[in-house]
Amino acid sequence: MSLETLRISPGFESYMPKEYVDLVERGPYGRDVKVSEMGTFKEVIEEHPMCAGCAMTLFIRVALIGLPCPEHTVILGTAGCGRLVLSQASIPFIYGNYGDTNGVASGLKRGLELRFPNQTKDVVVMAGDGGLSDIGFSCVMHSWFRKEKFTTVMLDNEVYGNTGGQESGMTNKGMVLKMAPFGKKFEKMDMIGLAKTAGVAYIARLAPTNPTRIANVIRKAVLIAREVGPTYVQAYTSCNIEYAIPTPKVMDDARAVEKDRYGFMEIISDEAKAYLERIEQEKKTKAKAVAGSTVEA
Amino acid sequence: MAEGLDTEVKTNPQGDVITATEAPKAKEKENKAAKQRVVTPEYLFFEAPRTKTFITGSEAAKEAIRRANVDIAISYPITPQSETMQQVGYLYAEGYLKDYYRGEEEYGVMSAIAGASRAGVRALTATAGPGLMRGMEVITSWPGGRMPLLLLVMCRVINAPLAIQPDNVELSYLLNSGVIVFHAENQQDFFDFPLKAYMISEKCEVTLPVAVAVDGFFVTHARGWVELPPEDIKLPPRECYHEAVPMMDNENPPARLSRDAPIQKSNFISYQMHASWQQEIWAAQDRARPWIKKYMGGLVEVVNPGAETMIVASGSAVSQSREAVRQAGEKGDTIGLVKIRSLRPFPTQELIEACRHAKRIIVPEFNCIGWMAKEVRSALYGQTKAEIVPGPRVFGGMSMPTELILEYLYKTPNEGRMTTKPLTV
Amino acid sequence: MATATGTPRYQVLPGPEGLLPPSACAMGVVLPQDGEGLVEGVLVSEDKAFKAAARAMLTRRNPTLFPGPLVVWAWNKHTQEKASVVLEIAAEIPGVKIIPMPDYRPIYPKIDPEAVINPCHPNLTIWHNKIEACIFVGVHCHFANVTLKMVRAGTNCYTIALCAEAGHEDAMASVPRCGTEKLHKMVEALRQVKKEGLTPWALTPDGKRELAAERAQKKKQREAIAAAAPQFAHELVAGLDENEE
Amino acid sequence: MKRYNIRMAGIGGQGVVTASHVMSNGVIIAGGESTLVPFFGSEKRMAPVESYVRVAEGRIFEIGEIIYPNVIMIFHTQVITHGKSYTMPFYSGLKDEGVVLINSEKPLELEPDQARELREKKAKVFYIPASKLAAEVAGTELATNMGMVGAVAGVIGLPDLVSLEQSVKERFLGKGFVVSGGTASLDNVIEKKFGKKVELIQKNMDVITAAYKYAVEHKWNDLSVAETAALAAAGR
Repeated sequence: MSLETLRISPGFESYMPKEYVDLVERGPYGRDVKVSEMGTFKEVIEEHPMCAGCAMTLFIRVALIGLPCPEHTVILGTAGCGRLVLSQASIPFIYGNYGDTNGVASGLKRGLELRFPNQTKDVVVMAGDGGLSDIGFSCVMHSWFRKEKFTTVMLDNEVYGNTGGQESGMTNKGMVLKMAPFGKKFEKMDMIGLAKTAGVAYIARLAPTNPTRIANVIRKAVLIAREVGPTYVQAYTSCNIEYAIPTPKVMDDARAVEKDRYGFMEIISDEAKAYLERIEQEKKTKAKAVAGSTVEA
Repeated sequence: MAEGLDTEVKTNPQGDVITATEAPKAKEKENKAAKQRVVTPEYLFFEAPRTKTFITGSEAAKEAIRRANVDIAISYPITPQSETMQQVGYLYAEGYLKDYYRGEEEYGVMSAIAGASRAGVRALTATAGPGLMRGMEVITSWPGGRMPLLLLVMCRVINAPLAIQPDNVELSYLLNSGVIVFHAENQQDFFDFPLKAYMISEKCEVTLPVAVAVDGFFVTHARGWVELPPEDIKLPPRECYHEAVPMMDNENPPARLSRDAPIQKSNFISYQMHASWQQEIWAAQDRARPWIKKYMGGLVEVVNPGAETMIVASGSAVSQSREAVRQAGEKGDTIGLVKIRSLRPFPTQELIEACRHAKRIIVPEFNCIGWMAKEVRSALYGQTKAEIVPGPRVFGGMSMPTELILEYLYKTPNEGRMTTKPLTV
Repeated sequence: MATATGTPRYQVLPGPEGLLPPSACAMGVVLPQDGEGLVEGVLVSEDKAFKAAARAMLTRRNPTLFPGPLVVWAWNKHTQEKASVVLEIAAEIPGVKIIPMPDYRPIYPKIDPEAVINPCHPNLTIWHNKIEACIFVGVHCHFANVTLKMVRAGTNCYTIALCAEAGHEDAMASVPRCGTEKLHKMVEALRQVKKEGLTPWALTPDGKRELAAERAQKKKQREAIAAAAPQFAHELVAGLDENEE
Repeated sequence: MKRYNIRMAGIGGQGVVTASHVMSNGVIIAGGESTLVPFFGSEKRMAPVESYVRVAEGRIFEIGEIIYPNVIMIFHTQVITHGKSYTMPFYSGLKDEGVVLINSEKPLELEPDQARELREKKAKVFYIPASKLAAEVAGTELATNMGMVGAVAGVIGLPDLVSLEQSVKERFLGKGFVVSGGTASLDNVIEKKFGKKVELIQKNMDVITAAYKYAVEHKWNDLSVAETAALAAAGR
């Protein structure tokens, strides 16, 4: 919602619930908010029906703070737990059929580019490991090979959580879950490798152990997708219900998995790297110019 | 002869025009598409001068898209649809469309079209038989999303057994989807219906996807007379802020926006919402009726109303029936014909009117299950004393000879072999 | 198609009509043309429709305006003009409530029926505030129709839809193509009906008593919530300690 | 034919669905007919939960939610006070002279209109301190659901306490109940808490019996006094 639509009609201010007044007056729109400033601005997501202690919720909350331009962002979700949070956020959200995210995003991004040639519209897919690596696999891969310019974020809880704990393509081999009575037969799918093969411009894999890093990774992924090409962020977001992780131990588990196998990895194409540097440079010169002008004025 | 894509027109042995394999030169691109001017739908449909051409159904559809001010077209190749959509590709190359790509498969294609429609642009896709079935999960979700768009359906046998020949059984799956469905009879319809479909699809009180179906090969790959308005006029663009739902573009309220019916019943979502939402889709279909009358001359066309024997049909079964009516007329028998243009919304009232005097009604159709006969019977139940004969039928890609219709006009051929009167078939 | 000019086959009357009544459109009620209006399923002149709407808002209990996103969010100049006229309409109705429909998203964990009306569960707001007459304005047609059918099914509220587009068959009264100037006609109709000697509900003894009782009850509630707040937290903590190891 | 259509409403984590299993299976063990339909959104704690139990002497055919119940069980006052419920108002669809069993130590102050409508329906509203009984008898409010089962059995006179004990055993010793993912993981939490299963079953039965007696003593039962006496004797 560009800033024009985020104004309450004169005379109706007193009738609008506080939540909306706060959104207008103290929302993150139109300015760069940092993770360190959490608590000083009204976040786009506050109440949601996720399970207590869910790491996916933590990741999504911080990721939404990382969005460079929330007022011009549209998020696509699909079946799975993620949409329970995303559908409550104050950002336009599309929830179509299961596994259609990267198909819908392709059409949406192109349509928005046609209608708003001189206004960047960030399209961000946020879906589960099942939604992207299994049922949505064909749409994901082809959106990457076609170099569609939007960001794909995988909320990798390594299980079909919302349907009660079945094995997914991103579950580790040997893990006993529902629909895998003898343990999963094949390895965790290498979506990172497939993204590399498809020529994705920026690839990141991380666990939700460092909020600032989450926000930076999302910010880079969205910026690069504007100009260079598709970007992919894969985040380990544990399902404490289906993996029976006691709520207080969810972060310990995240750190353990990060150390053991998930790590923090970034693969960035030269073109993407150059683009990021150019943007940082432009920002600095602009900031200097502004600083310079205020000195003279 | 329509102005071909390049000067020298190549034809296959049967004399059908072979469409060019590579995109036309760039220079043609600037002048023609850019010079196109927007006119009112009424002018384009009824007032613009028309020139007669003899072109295939695929070309007729392409000519419609040339004048439909379409923003984006996405499709996956399938016979007999590819003839049309590759020519739409040339329109894109000539600058008539703003974006175009070949999708990964029909589920992805129909999803991308949903994304484009939600973004507020005018979107086109097309498919056939097995392709329609593969995209069905998405197609049946379009109406609920209130997504105006055009789906061309070049009808073809649904596997198995596989055949690329025309068959209309696939249309029965669309009847319960909530999509508005028109069934074109011939090349002229396949030019007119798509243009009018866009205008109806984007009316605020309708805001629904429209499918224009036509029989593959019989119409798409054969040539027929098509009266075309000039190439330099086109429909007004889509006005997406005057539709039943907000756009997903961050430029219209509300800020907190998700257009999709919430997931499940809870204390803040009533189950009645899902029910009311579905009722609204079928109400939106009914609201298309006055526009179908205004733009398409009505949900049906009736020949010889008042006749005692009426043929009710849609698609190219109507063409076969027109010949049967002509031949019966020569023998002094006045036979009536009801051509159904709109399968959804279904012309119940119009059918009751047209068959008021009928004593015998036959329903020729190209599919094995006889879905048109079922529709006609349920529409006329309690409204007529006429015998409604569920046939003649051919399917699996077979053609229906006029002689078969003529036989059915007077008595059902296999009745002679029946010891007792047959129940409904 | 039999138009509903004469006595309609199906009368669109206030409910509660039942568990899942049919849509008015499915029962043959058709949309009005520009210059016409719909009153209880019957096509009438626009003025008659405005008059019927005015009478309902001035005689029935707890009249309420439900401004939607296209009125409460000032997204273009046209909307701001419309928003001011909507306030003029409200000013003509004594005892009127204004409850916005800021957006269409499901409101987790619970809808506050005094603060908003939401298309996912509109009857919560109408039952809670005992609203028997309301005007929907600036709501996208799809969400207005979804809401109007549910309201007719589950409540006795007389619904009025002033629509910028084609109008709504499921409302008891509806006028299409309602731009700013037509909204002014609604203001005029309210003034006219009052001039003809009708005492608005809020100024009748019943109305006054009920509104006073409601104000008192709300005051009591606010005080109760303030007092009970800590106890509420306590009850939650003691309630479900399934994390206990 | 005597028929009871019971709508149970509570919030996630209270064991509403487990209560419906114990109740329904108890009726079958006692020789009656019963079916149950658990209904909940995605399995989330604190989210509203509803479960529908049909009890009859003869075969039960219909399925789905119960829209016009003659018995309503409210497991948590928030279902009423905070609208944490699928069905608003909480007594929506209640048949005349129906029973409303609410887990609360003292009567709730209902809205004037709601109180009037309940009176017009001649509804029998009973307040059972199930959570208090559970805390006192089993040492944890997690057994609230067992209290509600005992109370409703006391009200409608079905099933008897012996059948209920067998049903509790089958539920917790596992005679093949298919439970959803979420409920399964909740079981391990409870088991750890009670160490041996036997203690768990005994505590549950104590709560059921206490609530059952509470209902009988308050003459909430739907049967003639004679039948109640026989049942009480059978139920120890």
